[in-house]
Amino acid sequence: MAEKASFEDNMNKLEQIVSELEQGDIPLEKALSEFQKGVKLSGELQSTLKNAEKTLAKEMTDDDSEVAFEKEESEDK
Amino acid sequence: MAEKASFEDNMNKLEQIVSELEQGDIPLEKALSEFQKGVKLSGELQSTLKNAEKTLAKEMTDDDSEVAFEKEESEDK
Amino acid sequence: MAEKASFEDNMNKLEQIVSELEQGDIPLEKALSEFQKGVKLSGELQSTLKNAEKTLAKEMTDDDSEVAFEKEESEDK
Amino acid sequence: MAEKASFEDNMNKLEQIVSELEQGDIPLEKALSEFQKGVKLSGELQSTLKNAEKTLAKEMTDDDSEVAFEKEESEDK
Amino acid sequence: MAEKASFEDNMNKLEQIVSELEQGDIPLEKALSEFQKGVKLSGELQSTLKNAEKTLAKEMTDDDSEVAFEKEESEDK
Amino acid sequence: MAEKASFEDNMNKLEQIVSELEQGDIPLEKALSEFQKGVKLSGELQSTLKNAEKTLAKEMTDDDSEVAFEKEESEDK
Amino acid sequence: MGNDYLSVSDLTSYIKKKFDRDPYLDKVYLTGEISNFRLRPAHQYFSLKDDNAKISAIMFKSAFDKVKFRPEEGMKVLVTGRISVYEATGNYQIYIDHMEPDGVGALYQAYEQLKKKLSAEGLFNAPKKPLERYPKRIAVVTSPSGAVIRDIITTTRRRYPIAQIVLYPAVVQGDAAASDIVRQINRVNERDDFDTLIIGRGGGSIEDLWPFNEEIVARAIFDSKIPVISSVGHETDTTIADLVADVRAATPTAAAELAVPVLTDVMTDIKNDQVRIFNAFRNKLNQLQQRLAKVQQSYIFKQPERLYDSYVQKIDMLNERLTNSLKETINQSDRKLNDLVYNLKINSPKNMIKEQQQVLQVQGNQLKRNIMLLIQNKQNQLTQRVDALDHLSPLKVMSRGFSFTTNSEGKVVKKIDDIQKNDDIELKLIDGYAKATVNEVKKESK
Repeated sequence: MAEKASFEDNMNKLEQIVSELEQGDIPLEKALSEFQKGVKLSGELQSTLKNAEKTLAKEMTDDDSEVAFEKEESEDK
Repeated sequence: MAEKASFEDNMNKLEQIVSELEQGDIPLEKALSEFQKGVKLSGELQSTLKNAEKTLAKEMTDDDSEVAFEKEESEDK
Repeated sequence: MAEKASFEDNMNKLEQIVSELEQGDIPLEKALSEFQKGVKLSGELQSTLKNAEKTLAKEMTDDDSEVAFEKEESEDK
Repeated sequence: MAEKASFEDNMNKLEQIVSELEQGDIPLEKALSEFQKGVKLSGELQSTLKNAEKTLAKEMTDDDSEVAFEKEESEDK
Repeated sequence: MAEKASFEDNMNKLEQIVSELEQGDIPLEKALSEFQKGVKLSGELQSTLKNAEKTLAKEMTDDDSEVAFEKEESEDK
Repeated sequence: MAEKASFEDNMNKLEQIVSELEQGDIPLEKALSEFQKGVKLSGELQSTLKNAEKTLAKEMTDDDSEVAFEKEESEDK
Repeated sequence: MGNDYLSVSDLTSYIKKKFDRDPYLDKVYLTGEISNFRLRPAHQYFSLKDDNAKISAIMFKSAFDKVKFRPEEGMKVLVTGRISVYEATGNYQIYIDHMEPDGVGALYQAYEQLKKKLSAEGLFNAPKKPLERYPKRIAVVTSPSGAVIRDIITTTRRRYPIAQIVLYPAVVQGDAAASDIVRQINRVNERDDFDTLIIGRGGGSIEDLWPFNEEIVARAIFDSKIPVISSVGHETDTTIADLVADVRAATPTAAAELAVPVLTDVMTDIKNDQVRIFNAFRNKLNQLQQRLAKVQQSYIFKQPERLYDSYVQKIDMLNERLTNSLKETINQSDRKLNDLVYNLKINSPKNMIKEQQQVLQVQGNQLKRNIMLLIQNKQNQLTQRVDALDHLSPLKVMSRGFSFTTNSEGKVVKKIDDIQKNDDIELKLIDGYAKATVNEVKKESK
């Protein structure tokens, strides 16, 4: 279900966590778990971005040789 | 069914995608998928143009030897 | 039935197609199909002309016997 | 029945055909058939004239040898 | 008798043919037949004159018999 | 059950002990035990913090090598 | 006396008018003897007289030219004319318009009368029969012995020897002549093998020529089916026969010349006609040949490809335009597509990803910093408390040499009463403890 959360949603959640941590008056354990959540989120976001980058990179490469591009594209479907 | 969409329809779709991307305030995933759609569309458009060019080139070559030309043409149909 | 269309009819059709294409604001697929129609028409026109040429050439060859005839006559004089 | 058309009629027809063809604004098929008619007419006219000339030549030869002429004449009677 | 009477007629006919032919505005076929008629007529006329015998003057007696007159006449001289 | 007590609870408890000790009118023995409790508490707190720091350190290290991070992440799932 | 005197002129003029108005004096038939005649170049002035009287006569040139004899002094003549007065001399005189010798006067009168009659009947003006141009047989009614037949035969032989001359001998003088001539004319007309009839007689007096002035002869000539040439007398003589005949010849030779053509001329004519026919027909053929040649010279026949040349060019042009326009359409689309693709690439989410990566980086760093700060904070709090605890540590008191004692139960021994002899106690010092046994217990009072 985490997949359904959009990149922007997760980004917002991360921001919230950061600002919560910034306020500083939260219990340590909570802070820790929030932090971990944040790390996880940022990891996920990072990975989303990486995938996007990879996809883009791939598109870009494929773009030069269209046949290959089209093949892959049709495989994607 | 994508074949039925005319070149100009696809061109317009591509244009729309590009202008959406240019506005820039769309979510990343949407941007990605739109971009991919755009790439796919541009691929199709390019291939359509390539085919048109091939047709043109063929007709022009055939134009010199008319008998051959007429035969081919009737085969095309 | 295409045979029944007169040379001039086909010529006019071809001209119409060309001027349509030259106006330039027609969809690519339409342009392509019009172009092919045009190429087919011009092929037919050219073949009609070829036949006309052959017919004329034949008449002329037949006609040569007359020239020869005239030569004889002028020798008589 | 074409035999019945007089030399002058055919000449007029031929002249008309030629001037029509020279004006040049007649459809190709018509031009072709007119041309063929013209060639045929001109051949017929030429041959008619040839025959007339032969007749003339023969009479003149006969005229030179009056004895022969008279013989023929008396045979005619 | 018709033959005899027709010399002048034939002369007239011949003259008529000549003037018709010289006027020049008769159809070729007519001209040809006139020409042939004229040649034949002139031949006949010439031959008629050639074949006619020189005659001696005669005297018609009261009992309707023609007797030579020339002798008498030459005796008179 | 001491584990369940949050870092902040313990922090509060420690504070209480300190303030009790500051009042000074408690028997030495009590003071000693309170003090010892306090020492124990502070030990625990310190250790909690150490652990938290370790955890952090670990997260921090992992963060530098993203592949590893991602693996972990995907393993987390 | 009031008498009016006339002038001579007035009187003479009066008398002249009287003469001129008199119907009897307008045309007078007069016979007399010529007197005082002398031939003058133009008008003739002489007198006419008989035994008892004399009259002046004048004959103007126009009238005198018609006189067929030469007037002589003393010659009896018959004249017609009008009587008028010559005012200058006051003489009356006869203006003669016709004069002929007297003696034939009766015949002449008969001639005039017949002429008038036949003229009135229209015999002279009736349409003349055309002569046969190429006669085969010519009948000649004349005297077998005269020069007439001889001249005709000679001339005909010379000109047209193939014509048969047949003489119908006739008496041409005397009382029997007229009826004989008529008989022969009729005989000729009974046959139908004659083309021309010549009636002739040599010259002579009016009496000699008279048969040809007779009515029966005139009518026979007029009735003849065969055209008649008449040659009677000399050129100056005009007989009724001459007037009725279809043609009048001055002489027999002339008659023959009228009757027949010249054979060689005819031959030449025919020959000429023949040449003309050939020429005319040749011209005709040449004309037509030229006309035909002109048409055949048309570029239509010389270069028939010109009939469709323009089409060939047009089709080539259209083909070129066709391909060019498609090329243009493709190029336009291509350009537009390239622009779009370019813009697509420019606007690819790559930048967005980069941005987001930066944002993420910042957030990640913030996250780390924040958690570290938080922990630091907690650490600080803890350290503070630990320090405070330290300050309050009872161990500090002990470090000055104090110690406390606990019993075996671990309870702090505060009062002496809390222990007894031989209790095991423990002495807590700052840096350790010592186990001891109570040797003595002594309570002190305060």
